[in-house]
Amino acid sequence: MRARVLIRPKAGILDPQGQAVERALPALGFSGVANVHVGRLVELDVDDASQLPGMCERLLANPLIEDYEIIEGVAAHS
Amino acid sequence: MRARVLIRPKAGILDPQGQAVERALPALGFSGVANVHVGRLVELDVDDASQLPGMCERLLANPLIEDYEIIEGVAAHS
Amino acid sequence: MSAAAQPRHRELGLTDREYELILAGLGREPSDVELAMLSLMWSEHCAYKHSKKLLRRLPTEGPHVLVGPGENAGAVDVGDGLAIAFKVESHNHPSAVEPFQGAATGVGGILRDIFAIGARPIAVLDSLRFGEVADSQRSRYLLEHAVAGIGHYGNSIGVPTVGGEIYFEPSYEQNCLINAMAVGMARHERLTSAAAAGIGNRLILFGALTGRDGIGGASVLASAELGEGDAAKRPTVQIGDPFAEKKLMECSLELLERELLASLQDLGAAGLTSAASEMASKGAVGLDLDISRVPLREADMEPFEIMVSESQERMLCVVEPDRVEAVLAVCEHWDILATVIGEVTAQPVFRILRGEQLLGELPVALLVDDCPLYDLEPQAPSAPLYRGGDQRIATDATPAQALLGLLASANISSRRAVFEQYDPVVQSRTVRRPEQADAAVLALPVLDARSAAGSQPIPAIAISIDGNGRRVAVDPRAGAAEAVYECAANLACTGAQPLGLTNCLNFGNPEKPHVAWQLSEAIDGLAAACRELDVPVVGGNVSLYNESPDGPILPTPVVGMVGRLPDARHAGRLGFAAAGDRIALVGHFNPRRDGSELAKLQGSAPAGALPAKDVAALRETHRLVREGVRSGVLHSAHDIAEGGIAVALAECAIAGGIGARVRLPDGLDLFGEDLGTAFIVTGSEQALAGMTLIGEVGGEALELEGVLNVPLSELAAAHDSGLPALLR
Amino acid sequence: MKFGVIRFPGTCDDVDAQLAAGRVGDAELLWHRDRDLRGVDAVIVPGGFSYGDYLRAGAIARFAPVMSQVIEFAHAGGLVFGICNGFQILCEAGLLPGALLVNDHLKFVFRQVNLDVVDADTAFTRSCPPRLSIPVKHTTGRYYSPTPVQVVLRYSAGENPNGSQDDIAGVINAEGNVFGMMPHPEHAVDPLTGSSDGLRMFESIRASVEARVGAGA
Ligand SMILES: Nc1ncnc2c1ncn2[C@@H]1O[C@H](COP(=O)(O)OP(=O)(O)O)[C@@H](O)[C@H]1O
Ligand SMILES: [Mg+2]
Repeated sequence: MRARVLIRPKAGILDPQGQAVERALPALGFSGVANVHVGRLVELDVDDASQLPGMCERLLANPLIEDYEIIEGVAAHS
Repeated sequence: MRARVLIRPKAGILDPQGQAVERALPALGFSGVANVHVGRLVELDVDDASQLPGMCERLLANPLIEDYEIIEGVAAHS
Repeated sequence: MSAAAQPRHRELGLTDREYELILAGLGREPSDVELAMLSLMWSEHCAYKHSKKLLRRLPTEGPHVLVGPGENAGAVDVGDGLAIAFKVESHNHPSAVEPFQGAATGVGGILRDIFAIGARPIAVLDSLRFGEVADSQRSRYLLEHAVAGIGHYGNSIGVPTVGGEIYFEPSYEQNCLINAMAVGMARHERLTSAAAAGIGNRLILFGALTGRDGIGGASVLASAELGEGDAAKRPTVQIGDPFAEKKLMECSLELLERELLASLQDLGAAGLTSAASEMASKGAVGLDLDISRVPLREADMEPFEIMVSESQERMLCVVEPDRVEAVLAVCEHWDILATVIGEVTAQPVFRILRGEQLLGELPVALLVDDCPLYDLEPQAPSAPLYRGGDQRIATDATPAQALLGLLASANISSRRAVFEQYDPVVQSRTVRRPEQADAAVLALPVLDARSAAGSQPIPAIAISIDGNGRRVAVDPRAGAAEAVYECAANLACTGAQPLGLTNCLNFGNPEKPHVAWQLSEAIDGLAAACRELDVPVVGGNVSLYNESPDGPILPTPVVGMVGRLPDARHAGRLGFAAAGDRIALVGHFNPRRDGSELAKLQGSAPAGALPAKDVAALRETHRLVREGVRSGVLHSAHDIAEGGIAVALAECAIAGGIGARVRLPDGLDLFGEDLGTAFIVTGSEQALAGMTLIGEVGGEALELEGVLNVPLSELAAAHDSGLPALLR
Repeated sequence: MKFGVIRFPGTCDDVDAQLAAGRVGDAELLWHRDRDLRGVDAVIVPGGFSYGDYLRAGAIARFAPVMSQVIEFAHAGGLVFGICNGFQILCEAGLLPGALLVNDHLKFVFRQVNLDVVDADTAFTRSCPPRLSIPVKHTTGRYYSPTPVQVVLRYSAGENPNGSQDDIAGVINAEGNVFGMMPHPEHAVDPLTGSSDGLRMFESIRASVEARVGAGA
């Protein structure tokens, strides 16, 4: 099964990347953008989806500073 | 509206981050994982969602090396 | 124990007696904000309550000292109107929790101390301690992430990381040490004090927004009210943003260059509370601070959170009212948020306001000076602190096997895998980078076409950082002194004369008598060695309570030393220079196996004391090497440190890419150690007249006559692959 | 001649580039908000971490006001030299083909490397010997291009520090006036700090500018 993990900075944690993007966008003529956060995307094939939370806790995310969200069964991107 | 942009390395381009994750997982006792890719996640509030493709093309992704996927109207994460 | 089970002041780390002193000093109960502020200012970290009395034993004066302990960093005179500011600081506990961000913000914090006193940071060094990497996945993880964090911050901000040291010992398994040293340069007149001055002057906060970062102990003030769903209100890990600090640094230096500031201070531990109260204390003034003006990252922060937040990349300055506009304009140029948040007042009272509302009103002295200082109760332990480790080299190994084993061992192998992750050359002054010499060497004047063409000397500084906890554990007094000798020896190898040192005292819980004894002995050892070598202490840091359920860490004083050499063109190198050069052993060398690396790797517990030093001989040896390097008659110089003379010779050969043939004096222990006392030097036969000649440079192997003969390639392979193999 | 060295917030090697260029000509810093290049004869986009390298190295810097001037200058045939972060920015800006990806080993690397000058017939390498010793220092230096490019510098055999395609260390545009490289020639201009091979590149630029002036271009 193809799964997708979204990893984002925990609420309240400084997100300098998100800030940098938010400040850059208006200069490019894009307005009305707020609350930008930059995180990581991990996509993978897993045989046993029940392993995903463990993988996130132990490797994919840093639970101290990041939240993660698991999306199971996404369409494969070649 | 809250939107989400998923950015992933284009197929065929070496993705050492994905490989590193793929190599690390078995050592942690997770098996049956393949085809791991690591990309970026950008989440933002936009007033005008029609601006999203432009933002992706011009700033958020580099179309030479990355594919992107826009997901509009996701639930807000505080 | 739940938050409600004991009085709040205890939850905040204050003893009952301390709390009584606070009540007496205040004449009333403190408010929440006041209690949070007091508990932090009276913490070990800010008040040095268990170390301050001992630190008074360190010599702090000398002809070159411009700024001694007490300011954000110390500074020494290097001539030509230039000052070098430097300091080492620990970030051990945050790094044990989150090594990447902990180490990164450690670098960010020490850099702010340097530019807070008006100096442009020109170098970073790091001193790291982890558990035994060969056995510990966790130690590998911590090492990898801490190194990445240091590199991330230093590389991104454009300050070269020019040196450092790493040791692995089991006692650091749960409590790693991450110490970072920063060095800066300024013209004398640019050195700036943190003392607030000028009644009516404005207090400006500039830099990053204030969030809930690292609120730590004080968060118990909120925890009583925090429900399950309030995760967002919990304190968070400090995240470093080197990009923000790069702008902050340039902005601060420009503000000083334009003479717009009356004083400048960085925000570190205890955030606004400590920065502002120390500015007030130093200036013998008061402050009014309006927290409603502090720009926040999260809207719903409590007043106490604002006052103790440890959000990174922020500075405070005091500015005359008619210069405020100019200051804000400079900040705007650098894209730095700056806000007037308060004012200097005559009464030495720190008032916390929210708009018109008075939230707290504390005498500055109560915050800064009145925390009681404790006498320790040192008691020598009955059992040795260090009891030996696992055997990794056979006790019947041949000399060649022992040498190769040492070269590949965790503590001696090449640090290339680490230092290749650091940029050592940015700013264009690095004359000696890692593995080229025993100390980093940085040219002081700008190097340009004129300096390259001219024959004018190019003054330079050399920097070294050192401290071997295992040897301090064997003998705290002698071991701490050895750290000073070894730093000075490293400087001598580049031709530099020590000007001053900084130190970081990493110890366990000082309330335990045997830890108190280690601390007291180590400080005495440092103090004695400083006096012997005429090197004053200009600053430092103390990190206590480095403990885990397995007990305290090895006592680990880390010494960072800065010296001057007259001409960068004659900076020394450690590698053998040319075939045919003669090799000499200089120094009153008294090597012993006890406490040595080989003893450790052979699993034997050290017995007795470290070798006694002949200090007069040591001074004379250092002088001889320094002068020889400066004049150019010595072609290479390397001090004999961990692993003894065999390892030192191998290191000279590997670094020079050329072998040697050596005949050692009879009875000399190949692997015994006596740090800081002796050197391997090379030069022509006349240049080495009067020294003990032991061999000649040349060939493709290191041959110790009658003892071993190992091809250079094999030595280099062991040395280079040691750490990567352990990290795999 | 006069070099202009662009300084973005987060640029680190700006003063180094200015000092290096200053050994062969005049050199001044240009601020990212500047809207004119002050008559410089060649532009250097130096190394560092412009805008923190957040999002993607060079992605934000390419939109700085001064970059529209640089792009115009390049289109008019002016010499533009991108070093490390500058190379990343020029790729992002479309002035050079390809892109820089994170190193294959995922870490920052500092190393003194040897480079083969595979094209000495460019405005940036005409004074170079066939081999140069110059340091690299980057996390995002793996060059990639889906289409053929004009290669000027390659890492010498066995020395590729980042996994770049075909050992590519530096490329030039089809017109021959925009050049980018990952290694740092500005950190190899004085034997005292390790090597002076990089100075040849600055000398090449001066020679090229002088030749153009001489030719009345
Ligand atoms: N071990 C030490 N030796 C000498 N001076 C020390 C030592 N530890 C701390 N100091 C001095 O005490 C002062 C306070 O230190 P610290 O609280 O770490 O400063 P900051 O808050 O600026 O980081 C500094 O001037 C520092 O140099
Ligand atoms: Mg400070």
